[in-house]
Amino acid sequence: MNTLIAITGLGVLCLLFEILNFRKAIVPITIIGLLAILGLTVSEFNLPESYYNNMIVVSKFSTVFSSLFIVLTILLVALAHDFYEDHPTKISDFIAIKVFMLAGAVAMVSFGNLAMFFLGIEILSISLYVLAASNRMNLKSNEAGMKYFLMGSFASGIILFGICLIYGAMGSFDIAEISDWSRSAELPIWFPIGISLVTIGMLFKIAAVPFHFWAPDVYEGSPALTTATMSTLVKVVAMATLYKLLSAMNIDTNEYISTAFINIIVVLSIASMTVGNIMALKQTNVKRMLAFSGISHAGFMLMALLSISTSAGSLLYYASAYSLSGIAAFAVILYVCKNKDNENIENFNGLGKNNPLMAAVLTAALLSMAGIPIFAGFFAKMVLFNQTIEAGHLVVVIAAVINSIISVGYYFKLILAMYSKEPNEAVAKTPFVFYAVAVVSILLNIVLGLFPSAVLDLLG
Amino acid sequence: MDTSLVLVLLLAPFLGFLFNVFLGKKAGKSVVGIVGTLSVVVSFAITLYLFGNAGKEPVVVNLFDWITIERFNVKFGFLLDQLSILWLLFVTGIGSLIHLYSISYMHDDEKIHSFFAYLNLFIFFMITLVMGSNLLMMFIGWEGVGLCSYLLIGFWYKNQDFNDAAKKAFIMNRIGDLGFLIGIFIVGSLFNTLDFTSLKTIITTIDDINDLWIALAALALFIGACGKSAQIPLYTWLPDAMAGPTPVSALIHAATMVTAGIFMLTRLNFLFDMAPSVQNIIAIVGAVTALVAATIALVQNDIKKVLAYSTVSQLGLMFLALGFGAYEVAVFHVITHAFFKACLFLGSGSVIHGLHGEQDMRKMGGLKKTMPITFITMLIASLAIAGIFPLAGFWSKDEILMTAFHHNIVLWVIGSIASIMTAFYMFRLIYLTFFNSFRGTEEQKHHLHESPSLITVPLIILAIFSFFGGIISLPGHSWLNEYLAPLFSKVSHEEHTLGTTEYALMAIATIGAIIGIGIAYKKYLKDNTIPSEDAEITGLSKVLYNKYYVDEAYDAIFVKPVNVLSSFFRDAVETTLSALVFGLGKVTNEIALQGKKVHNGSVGLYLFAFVLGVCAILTYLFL
Amino acid sequence: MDVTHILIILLVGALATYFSGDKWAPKVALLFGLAAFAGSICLLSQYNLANEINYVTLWIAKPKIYFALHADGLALAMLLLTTALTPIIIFSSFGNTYKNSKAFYALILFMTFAMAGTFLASDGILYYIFWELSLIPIYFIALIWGNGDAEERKKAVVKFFIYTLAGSLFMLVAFIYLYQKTGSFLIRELSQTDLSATEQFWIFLAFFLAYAIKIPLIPFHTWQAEVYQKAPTVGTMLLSGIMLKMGLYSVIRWQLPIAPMAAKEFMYVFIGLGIAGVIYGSIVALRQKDLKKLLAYSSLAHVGLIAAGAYTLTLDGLRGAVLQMIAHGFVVVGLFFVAEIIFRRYETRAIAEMGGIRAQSPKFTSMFMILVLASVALPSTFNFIGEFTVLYSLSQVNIWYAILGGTTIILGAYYMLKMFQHVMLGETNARIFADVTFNEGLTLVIIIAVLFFFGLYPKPIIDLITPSLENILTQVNRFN
Amino acid sequence: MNNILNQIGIENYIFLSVILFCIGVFGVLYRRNAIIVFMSIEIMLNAVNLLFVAFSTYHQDAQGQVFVFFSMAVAAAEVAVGLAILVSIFRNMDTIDVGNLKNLKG
Amino acid sequence: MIRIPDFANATPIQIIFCVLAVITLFTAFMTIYSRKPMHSAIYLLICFTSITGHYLLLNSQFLAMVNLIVYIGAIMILIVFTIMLMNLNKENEVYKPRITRLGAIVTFCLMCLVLIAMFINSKPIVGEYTTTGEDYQSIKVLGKVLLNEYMVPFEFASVLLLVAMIGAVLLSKKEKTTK
Repeated sequence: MNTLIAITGLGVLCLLFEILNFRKAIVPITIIGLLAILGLTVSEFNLPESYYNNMIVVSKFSTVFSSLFIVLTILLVALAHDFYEDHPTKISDFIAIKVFMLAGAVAMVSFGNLAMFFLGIEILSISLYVLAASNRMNLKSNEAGMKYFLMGSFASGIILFGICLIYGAMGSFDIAEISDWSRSAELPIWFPIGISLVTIGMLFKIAAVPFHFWAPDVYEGSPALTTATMSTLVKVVAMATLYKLLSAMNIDTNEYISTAFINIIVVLSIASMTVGNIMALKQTNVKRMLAFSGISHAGFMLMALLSISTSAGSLLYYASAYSLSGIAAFAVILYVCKNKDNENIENFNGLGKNNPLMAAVLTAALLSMAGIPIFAGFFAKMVLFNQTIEAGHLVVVIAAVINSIISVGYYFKLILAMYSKEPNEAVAKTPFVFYAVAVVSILLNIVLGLFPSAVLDLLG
Repeated sequence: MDTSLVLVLLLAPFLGFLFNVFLGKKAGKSVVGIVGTLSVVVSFAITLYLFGNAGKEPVVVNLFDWITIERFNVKFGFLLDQLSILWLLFVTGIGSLIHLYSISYMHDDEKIHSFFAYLNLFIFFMITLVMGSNLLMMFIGWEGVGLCSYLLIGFWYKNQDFNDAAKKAFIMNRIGDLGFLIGIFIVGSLFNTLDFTSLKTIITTIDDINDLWIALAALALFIGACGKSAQIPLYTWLPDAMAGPTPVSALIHAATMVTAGIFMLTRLNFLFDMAPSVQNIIAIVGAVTALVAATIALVQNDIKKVLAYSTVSQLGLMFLALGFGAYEVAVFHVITHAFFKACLFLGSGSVIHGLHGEQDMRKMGGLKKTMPITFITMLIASLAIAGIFPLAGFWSKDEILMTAFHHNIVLWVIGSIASIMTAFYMFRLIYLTFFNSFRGTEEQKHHLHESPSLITVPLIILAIFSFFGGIISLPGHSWLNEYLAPLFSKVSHEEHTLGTTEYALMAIATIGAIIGIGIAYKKYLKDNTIPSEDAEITGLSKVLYNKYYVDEAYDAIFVKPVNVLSSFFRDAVETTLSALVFGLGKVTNEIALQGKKVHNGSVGLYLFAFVLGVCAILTYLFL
Repeated sequence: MDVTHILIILLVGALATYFSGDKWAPKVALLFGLAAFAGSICLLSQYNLANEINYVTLWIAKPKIYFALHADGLALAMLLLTTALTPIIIFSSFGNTYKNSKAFYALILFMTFAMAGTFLASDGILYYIFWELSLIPIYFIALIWGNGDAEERKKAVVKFFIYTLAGSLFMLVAFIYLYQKTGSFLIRELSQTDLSATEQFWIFLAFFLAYAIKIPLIPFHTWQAEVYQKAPTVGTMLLSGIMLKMGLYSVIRWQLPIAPMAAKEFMYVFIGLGIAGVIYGSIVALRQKDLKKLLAYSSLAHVGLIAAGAYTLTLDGLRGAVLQMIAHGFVVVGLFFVAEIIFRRYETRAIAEMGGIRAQSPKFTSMFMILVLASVALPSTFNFIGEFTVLYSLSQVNIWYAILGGTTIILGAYYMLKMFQHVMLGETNARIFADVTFNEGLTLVIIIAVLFFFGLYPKPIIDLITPSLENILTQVNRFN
Repeated sequence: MNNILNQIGIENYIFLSVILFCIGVFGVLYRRNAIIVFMSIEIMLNAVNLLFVAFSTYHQDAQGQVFVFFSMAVAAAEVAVGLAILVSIFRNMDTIDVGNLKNLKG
Repeated sequence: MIRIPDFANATPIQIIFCVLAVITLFTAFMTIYSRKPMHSAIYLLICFTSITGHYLLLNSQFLAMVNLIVYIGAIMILIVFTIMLMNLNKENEVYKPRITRLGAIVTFCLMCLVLIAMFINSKPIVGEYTTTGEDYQSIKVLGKVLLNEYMVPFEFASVLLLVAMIGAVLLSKKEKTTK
């Protein structure tokens, strides 16, 4: 709860700074503030409590995921300063929106009431619509914003419908009550339908097949930093929320749909992985490629839902590994494509010579995503595989394995470009923050890889 | 004492090898020759000492465990018994002579140090082969001499034909070696040891013998022997091996290495005695080889080729004897053959040396005046090989034929024909080379001279041995048989009492030889026929001249198909396999390309997919 | 001397090399390579006292993954092979200059680190991690410092990477499945499990895919020749000298003890594949135009034989396989180095452009000849010991295997001698061929010395590996 | 107080909102004019709101109606942002035809 | 089971419901079907009003008023302004290709079918609807619920609106390029 209040306060503070003309200080102060909030959040780790009539429930799950979101936001905000240096008057708005978005994200993982959940997801979505379209003179950005908005509000409608049906069945929005009642046998069919619709809405947010179509277009069109946000923070938030929702609704014990539901997850998981990976193979735009890669990772993360009662830790781990490597990758992409009008792979030619450190970071990030040890991505996959096999879904794991193989194909396309092509231009100066963010996030990733227990065991 | 003696015996040539390899170039040509020769002479001396002081009991020297197999160990050890000492005697003895000969023969070659290095290495490996205490030790030497043979055949490596010949020799040998190895495997698994002495004990005492496997082992080992001793079907390398310097032909391809097969069979006589069926095969192969090689030798014009085929033929005779279990007879012929064949080769070397490399007999003639010593020694050797009484060859060959006569008349006939042919082609060689007038160029004629004494001395020594060599095993009173007796598990065949049959056989053999010589005399001396040019050869002689087209047949049956297969694998299979793997990638890429069309940027389509997805999920879940 | 120290030395070495700058990198790398070798020797002496060296500490609690290193004789032998070859390989590259050499040598040491880890690891996941880790450096070595057309090279290298990764991922699945069954990744436990025949079959197959690609066995070998050709020689040496052995070692260490029933039931198939590799590899090698490709195919033939030996499930087969692994490691490094020496002088790997070198460089010729002979397993070289033992074990299973596998000594001689003839012999080449330099000569002499020493006296290695192999065999036979 | 649902039945409300919702969906699919698409989405949201109120009556519970407030707030926010995006697209492209948004694809 | 309305004995409330429902659906459909955006807007207006009627029918007067104010007063005005500002009231919309439209109709039918069938398929709600008799939807009660129990979401909604506001400003604000 304190986290949420503090974050909102920080967002308002950002807006105030603009008025007070503290423009230069916004990014540092926000980062410091977020660090403080991170401390606050972590301190709540062992103090599960619910606030305000169960509106906000602070649990281990919520604090841990909130911390992850805060870390990601810190990194994203750090990147913002240089990214928006051409938009000095708007930087406060951007930062504020990001901070509010974080508030929405935190609300989404710590909601105790579907109202909070809905508002959280809407704050997140609306912020993203704005951020996607924020480069308003750019047609692509406009188009991305529009597409995202149209499809996003459509999905919101579906989520809302789902919530409505759940309410119809339960007469309450309180998660704890719903959770209790969901175990009883005499439930109107509205309840499972409602869950399904909410799930579908969330699947849209995490860009699972067949609700993934928006992702590549929006990722490609949005400003790169927004893409970074979407592909890391937002995806992870949506996934965590979906996990929390489904586990709260006792989806695994619902006698009406559990088996069928699991089947659906299996199919969607496999489909997402496959479509994502195969489509990524022939992309020339790096952001678009990462969008498809993100779709496939969504498929991987869906595997966590197959053993929902035990997989919180592994989901957290996967999410951290994926998002950290994503941020590292995007830091490099931002650096490389800073003054270019597109993000095509050719821009990465010869990076290995021009800037070996950045190239190494990007390589490590991609290797982590591909699931090569010793990076965290490997353990993430391994733990998920372990749990999924334990749950008896060997098919999914085999599909996942085949997909991991395919994925190497496009991750290595980028690596190949960096190391085996001649650079087409002279070395550009790298802003310090890009280095810092890239290195910090990849180091975090590697540390996670070396000490997976540190994160895996947080959620039992 | 024994151990160190054995080691000195073994390592002396090896030290010579090392010296020649590392210091040879600096040391100068004469030093190289002397060191090379001395190292072998040292071995010879030790062998003589051992020969003189050897008791009845074999000496075994085990150095250390070499290869460990689950059920037995193979020791790195040496065995000195009558057989190995006997073999060592003529290996190091003839080896010394040929080294001596080479000093002069190879004097003009700039790589004389490597030549001596290889020769020394060869002796080293030959000693290993002979002294090895088990099959694998023998195999070291076995492959080692093959290697040296390869190196020496291809000594003039700038000529790729020579290199081809060397390669061919090595590979043909290796085919045999595979057989040898298989034999070793079977023996090992049957008896859990590869050690000769233990094998002998086990085999002679064992009761329930698995006949089939013993026969297979014997057969496999015999294939090994075929490779090394140039028997059908693996004999084609030996004539080609004449590409090497002549001393090499004398040492390796006539006197020593090619007899390794006979050595091995004799060494394992107890095993072969258990496999009569294989013995039959050996006898038949030997006889056929003797005949086929002799027929080919009839029409060859290259002086060394004639000798080479003669060697194959003689080896065939030895195998004929082995096939009948008459090991000591075969050994006897090995020894006499070593003398006269070495003498013949060295003589031919002397001729070639005199003619500056000319080997075609059609371009020789009338050399007996300019090269009298060469002529006389070669004549003696030829008489010996032709089996004229009382030269060494007469006794040994006669014994073989006598054994054959007692076992199988057909094979005796074949053997006899082969030996008549031997007489013919040897004297064809003598007449064409030494009689009549010189047919070479004026240039050559001008330079004709007798070879220096370093060449003639070994010739003379060998001629003497060719003459008197027979005394070691005279019918009725055979020193050799007695000497070798401890080796053989059973008295394989009783001493031939010299009855009428025996005398009649001797007479037939001698008459046959004289007939052969007579025909040659008629044709080449009296009629002064000169073999026609290659292109003009027709009919049967053409087939013979082209060695029954066996090389061509092998080429067509084995070499070409393998090469074609290789090209096929390389160009078709490899690319297909590769394409298959890449194909998976291509297919995925193609799917991706099609998928790109689906993601066509239309919000409408995206929403369609969305809604259809919703419908599908809800339908599946609730309907 | 703790078993971890070797890994630490190598890892620190990699870092130190990277930070020592381009000029000093080769020397620093060599130093650390030698240090690791010395460390392995220390370990060996320790092993002789204690008979077992273990290092176990819990790494990840759930799922239970240990940082478990275990050095028995077999692992030690492979470790020694790795740490002995690495300095040789590094030293052999002193004649070349690589751009950005600090990264190059750092990657070599890192790869050695990963490979050493693979040989030592006794926890499935740890093993898998090292296994995968070793792929990355070789990928970059081949990609960045490789030769030939960049596009072709990229294709080959990526194919290699994806292909090998593809195989090993199934191995990971198999490990996880095993973990579900046994609750442990430790080989100690895994090799005691009682799986049903079907389970064993699938697990065996999953492992097999990984190993068959890595080793490689036909028909999974298509990456090999191209990568060998395209990689820089150092990379090729690492690949063929050590990395292939990872696959073979893993067969013995992991695959057979975990799924012995399947191994027994389908023994014939796998031996058959190995022997098919022998014949196929030899025949393909015959008509290769590129020296490195030819050596690659010869390698295919040799490892086929080794694999066949390992799959016989007899002590002799396993022992022969291990001996041959070590022998082949040395000889193949030597042969690739020979190719490199020629390349340094003639700038070509096409056999057709060579020939007539012998007259110009007698020392080089002799050493090359010896390597060729070792490669064709001439008795008294180390390779003979291995090949003989393997063939013997094959003959115990079925004499036909020995005969078919034995064709290697014929075909091997054929293609090697043919190659030697066309590369070295013939009319003296018009281009000047300088004889080997001291460094080159020293490298080759060391290799040759090793080959001869163990060829005549293999007892130390045999004694070292036999107890471990017997141990593995008891595990393999636990179902009988 | 009489529960009005006794006369109408919750099912009918459900069907009404479902059909209304589907009409909204149909509109989104059918039209290319962005404004109309917005309106369709509004119809969808309203359909849900209606259902919320119906359920609220069904449960005799105020929470459903409270939720409608939030839903309205969300709708308002969405429309605001959506129209802002629409305006900027119109400025750049001079059209609000959703079908023309095809720069991003593949 | 769907209850077929008994038109003969229909209570006034039922009639009102039916009429309202028909109006709602028709105007909603016309909103989509009209070619001119302005017509659509007007139809939408009527649709919303009819929904307000539903609210009244369900006796939630406060919500009815809010609906009227927010949707008709705010959202619709916004939309109409946009249409007029941008002069979009033209019939120049290119229809989607016939196949798409057909697809849309099919999808529409399919979705209706699926959803309705789903609800029909389920267990019917049996028995009387409970009536607690308590007041649950007067302004007083709603205000209490909203500001006591739902205080946090209420405040959080302000964040939402704030974000929307910033966003709208951000998207339309002219940029000062000078730093």
